[in-house]
Amino acid sequence: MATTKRPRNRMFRNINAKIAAIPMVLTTLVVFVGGTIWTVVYSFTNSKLLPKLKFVGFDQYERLWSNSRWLISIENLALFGVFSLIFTISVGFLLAVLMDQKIRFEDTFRTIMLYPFALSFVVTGLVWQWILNPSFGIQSIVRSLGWESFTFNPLENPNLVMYGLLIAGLWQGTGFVMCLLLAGLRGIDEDIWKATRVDGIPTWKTYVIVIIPMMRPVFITTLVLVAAGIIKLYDLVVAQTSGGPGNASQVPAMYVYDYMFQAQNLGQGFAASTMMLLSVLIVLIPWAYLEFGGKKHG
Amino acid sequence: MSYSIQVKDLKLDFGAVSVLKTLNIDVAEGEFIVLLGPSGCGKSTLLNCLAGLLDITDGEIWIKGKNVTWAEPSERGIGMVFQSYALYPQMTVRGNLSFGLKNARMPKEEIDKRVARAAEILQIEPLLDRKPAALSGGQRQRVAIGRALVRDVDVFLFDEPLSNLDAKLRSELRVEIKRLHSRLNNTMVYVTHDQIEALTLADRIAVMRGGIIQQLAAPQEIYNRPANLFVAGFIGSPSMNFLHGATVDNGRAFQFGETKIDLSGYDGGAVLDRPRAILGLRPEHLLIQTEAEPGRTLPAVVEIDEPMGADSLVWLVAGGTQMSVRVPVERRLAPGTRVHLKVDISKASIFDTESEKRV
Amino acid sequence: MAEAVHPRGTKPRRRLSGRNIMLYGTLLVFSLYYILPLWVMVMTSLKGMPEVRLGNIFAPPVEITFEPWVKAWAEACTGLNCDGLSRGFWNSVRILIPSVILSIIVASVNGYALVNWRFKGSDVFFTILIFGSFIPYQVMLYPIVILLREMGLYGTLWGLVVVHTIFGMPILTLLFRNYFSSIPEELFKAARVDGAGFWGIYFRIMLPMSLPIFVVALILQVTGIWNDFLFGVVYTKPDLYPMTVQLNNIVNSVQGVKEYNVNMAATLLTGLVPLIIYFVSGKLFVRGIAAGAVKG
Amino acid sequence: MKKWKLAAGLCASVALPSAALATDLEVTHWWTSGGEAAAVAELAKAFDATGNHWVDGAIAGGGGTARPIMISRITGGDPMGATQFNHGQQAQELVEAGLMQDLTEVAERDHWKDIIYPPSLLDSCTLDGKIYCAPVNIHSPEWLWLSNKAYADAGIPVPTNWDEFVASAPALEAAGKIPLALGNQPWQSNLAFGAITIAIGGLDLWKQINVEKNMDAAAGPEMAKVFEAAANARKLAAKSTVQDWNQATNLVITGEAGGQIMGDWAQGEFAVAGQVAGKDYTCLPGLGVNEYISTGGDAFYFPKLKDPEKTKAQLELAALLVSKEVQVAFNLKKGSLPIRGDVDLSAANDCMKKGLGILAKGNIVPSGDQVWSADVQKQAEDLMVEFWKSDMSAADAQAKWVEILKSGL
Repeated sequence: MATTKRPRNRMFRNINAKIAAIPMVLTTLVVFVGGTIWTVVYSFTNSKLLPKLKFVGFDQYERLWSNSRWLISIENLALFGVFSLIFTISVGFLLAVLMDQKIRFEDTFRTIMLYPFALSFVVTGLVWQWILNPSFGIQSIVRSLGWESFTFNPLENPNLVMYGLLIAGLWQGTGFVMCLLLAGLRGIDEDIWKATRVDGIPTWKTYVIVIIPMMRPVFITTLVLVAAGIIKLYDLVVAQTSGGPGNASQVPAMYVYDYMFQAQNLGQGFAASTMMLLSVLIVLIPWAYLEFGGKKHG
Repeated sequence: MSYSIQVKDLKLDFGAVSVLKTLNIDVAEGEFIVLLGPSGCGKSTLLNCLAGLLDITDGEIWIKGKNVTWAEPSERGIGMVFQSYALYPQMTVRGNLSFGLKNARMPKEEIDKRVARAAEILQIEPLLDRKPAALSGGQRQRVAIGRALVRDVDVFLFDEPLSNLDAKLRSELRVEIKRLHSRLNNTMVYVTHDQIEALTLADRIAVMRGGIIQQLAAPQEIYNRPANLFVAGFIGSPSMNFLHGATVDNGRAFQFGETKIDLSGYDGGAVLDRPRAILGLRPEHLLIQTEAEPGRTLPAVVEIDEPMGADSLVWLVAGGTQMSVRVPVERRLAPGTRVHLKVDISKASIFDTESEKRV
Repeated sequence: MAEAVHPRGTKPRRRLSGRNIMLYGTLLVFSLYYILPLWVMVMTSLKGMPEVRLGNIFAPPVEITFEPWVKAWAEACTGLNCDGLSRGFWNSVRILIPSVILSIIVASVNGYALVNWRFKGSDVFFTILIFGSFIPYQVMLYPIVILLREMGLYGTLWGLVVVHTIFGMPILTLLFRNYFSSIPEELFKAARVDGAGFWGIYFRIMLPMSLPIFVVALILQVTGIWNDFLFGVVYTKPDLYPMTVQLNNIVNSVQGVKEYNVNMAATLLTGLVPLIIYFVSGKLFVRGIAAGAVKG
Repeated sequence: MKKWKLAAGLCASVALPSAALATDLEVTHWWTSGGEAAAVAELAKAFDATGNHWVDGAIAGGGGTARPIMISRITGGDPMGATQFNHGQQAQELVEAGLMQDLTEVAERDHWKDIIYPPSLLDSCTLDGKIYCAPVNIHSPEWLWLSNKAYADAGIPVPTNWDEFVASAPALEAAGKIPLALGNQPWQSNLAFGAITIAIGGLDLWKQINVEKNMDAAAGPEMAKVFEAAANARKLAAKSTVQDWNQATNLVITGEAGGQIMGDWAQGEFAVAGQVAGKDYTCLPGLGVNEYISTGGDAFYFPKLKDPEKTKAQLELAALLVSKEVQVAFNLKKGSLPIRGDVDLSAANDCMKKGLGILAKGNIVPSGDQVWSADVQKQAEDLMVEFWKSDMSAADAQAKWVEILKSGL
């Protein structure tokens, strides 16, 4: 029972907890870290169909950044990302606030708003492709009602196609965000509401000044979920527009996939993936620093 | 002398932050120790270390003559009661009481016997088949104590067990805990930030701040002879009055502004001449009178008086320092009245301003 | 947690106040936006092709036919296989059950370990895990192929289960971690003093308290795994292809004219399982989210 | 945890494939349109007749969707029995990595060298003197398909070449038709451009650029004319918004569009729709200008398998694919040309016969798949889809195009 026993003891303390953490440790180290390093390393090679360690320096990156399709993809993703974040969260919040007004049929409304989340992006893309199709979708319906000059064909207009995707993306995702935020709203102490009412602060102001700051954790969770979805945007585009018309709705994930597998240029695909990961890191590191580095847990 | 708990050079770091700094405590068998201090002082952390819920960085913990530094909480022979009761919500009271015994694979008859005994001691027999959600706060805390009781251990650890209760229940349960202690006569370590609890329950109090034990002594000792300025200020309500001045005349007098107070009869070490010193006077050790006594009184002006039922507090200003004095409730003083405060120097404390230590 | 699911706003006073008209009006407009595609899908799937071609996509069918549903379920072809979605349905179920179970077990244990049994570097692993949720699946496709090959799991059901577990892990672990950290730590401490170990506390204390978050995890995983196409097709072989592969085949292999009615029926059939789960457990979902996402 | 293991075991045992008597061979391909599926059925029928069993692994969505799956399966160590690739450079690295079955034995026994025509097809399957794939058909993309109905509706004669087609466009538009149908998938734009290159630029230019890799010619004035022509063609296709190639073909079949530049596989769609060449539709190989066709096509590759029984079945399938009967049956349904000159295709329709004639004359060029890497092709596709769907100037497009070709040198 001397202190010399300690190191061994420490190693095997809570051994079950350590065993239980193995899947997570392996996943993070092997898959996420390992896979990322692997991808980065091979992005400096000229691997074609199969990964080969023949290094070519920054060639793949030079080519990537001079490729107009890649540049369009980045631009599109930025556009989609910004609008998607703004709209999913603001519409989601608006709906959550409305749902929080002791309304009747709350269950029905919630089900209606949430069900699209159960459907895959492939399905979402197909349905909206159809509804937005000018020859039998909204445009033709409005025209058949007599408004002959009505034009609404976002999927065929390169300048509008990203908004067409946005309509579908919002349809699929806002319900879930609404649920998250509704949950957040209901987690707020009733006394806060009483206090603001006593202070005579108008309701809208209470939301802006008191409630939203108090919901910071929910907003962060929501942000993580929504942003992770945006970066991965792929299925929806493939199903709804295939990146068209032209290259007008290309997104980075499609570029990665196409060059890795269709063009059989793994190096180029990996370079593009690396850039995507890098941009994720640039966004996430400051956040992670604030979230985990700044304050102590426990 | 056999110790129930010995803490030897215990250190605990969270990363670069040192939370507990080389603590040493010996607890005698059957002793009731209260860890007292403001929040963040490390008192709960120390208790968690004793329980084995936190791995310490250095040092040793011995319980009942065994080195348990690296033992599992359940192997240390302790029972623990938490502030939020920590009752398992999905289990009945009986389930809560017997959970630990079942984990120890105790025979069923023995479990039943122990549960019955604990329920009897705590008078919770009618509640045994209820879920915690159906209990009141006081009942919940009784069950929580019962959970420690059934373990039949020699050491009880209490982590602010009464802070979630209202004032009435708190004093009731306080008495109950005291009764329990005198009945079972086991060792108790009790964490609180409430000095009344500390003063009423403890055999000895350990006052902590910043991960360091400031003073470990019997309640009266702590009250009357606080080891330093922090302990003096922390214990007692309202707080001790502090007069900033100097000791003069080879330590025979305390100079406070124009007034000089004679220090003969001071209960402490050599006072010496100190250019900066603090005279600490508890509100109940001052007497309000109308005439001055040179070297025994200091002049003051009444600001306000607060009748508190049993007695009354008078707030005054003396030499620019606000002071409070406890007086019988019948004694009313109008604001602005000029009075003199008589000092009982045998109960006063003098602190060195630099070291903050009592002289 | 249960008390956190009641509405908080001011009580409506009069039935037909301006405020209520605004409130319900807005909700109805949004509901229209959400319900419209489902309406279109259902209506179209009940029409014959001639009517689809002529008519208004929003109009209900003049003549209801279940032919497209039958065709989507049992007759639609991909390549030589003309047995519709029925073929993939049971495969999907076979993939779904072990994947959902394993991924939820692993993620809940992760969350529990991260909250209550922190070890050196556990925050680092968690942070990496969150980064992981941002990695596009396409990027990981190739490394995972290599990984599964080395594990000898490539092309097997268990390989796919592992993949679903890996990619479900970040978000689920986040939710479980948040949920478990909202359970008072003292409860965990009490159980340790009572001599319960890692698994004892997990099964006896944590699990019984965690129904809502398990429902959320269940819904998210059922939806995600059921709707997955990429992993199902890349990491398994045809006799294990999930329903979505057939859906893709039906929708993408155009034989002459696109049979929109069959496509819509196929789409609805494929979405049926997650849809039913949503309709049934929507309320628990919100409750679970309330408990799992609110606490940071 | 024990329960889970038990459940896991149960699931795994259900997942085990049932043992079959005949050798099952899983064949993956992306032939899922009407005509294509009918053609595959012929292959399956013939293979099943040998006592083996064809397990169909069709993956819809075209080569772009299917190829990653196939490559993943092969490199992942769980290969299928046989898989379709476009012959050319697509599978080269898999062969080099030693993942593919050597077919030389079968090829020599059946004298593939003597019967496969044009020989370039077999060259594409050969690496270091060994043969690794069995070509099944020849596809030539350079066809213009015209709807007789559309022209009848517009009241003008069906054009006989590209220039006439361009000239007829205003009349078609006046009749409410789309002159040129073009799907949104990127490869379709690239294909159309390739066809226009041969038609407008001619064979010499084509060979200079694609075979001799003469970049000056690619940047030269003759090629500029091709780009101008393509820029002109994109105006004709401006109103076409369909996605898949066969939806575009369908526009021609129904007479909503005047014509479509598409490979010879399009006639499978006409056939499924019950249309007759010459009467309902007209086909112009080489866009009716230069009657040259490129000879790309599909080939089957056979990944190495451990089970010797399966290897035997693979070789049987390889031999079968090249055999006369299968060639006839398959290509008639698929609308593609056979890979051997010695088969009787009297049953072939007008268009196929035109193709056979050109083939017999030897007016052939290698396909893009054979001369350029997939990487170059993909980049060209990206450029073309952008060019066809935007107002990028012909000169800009040409400059970018040259850059892309240079990346593949």
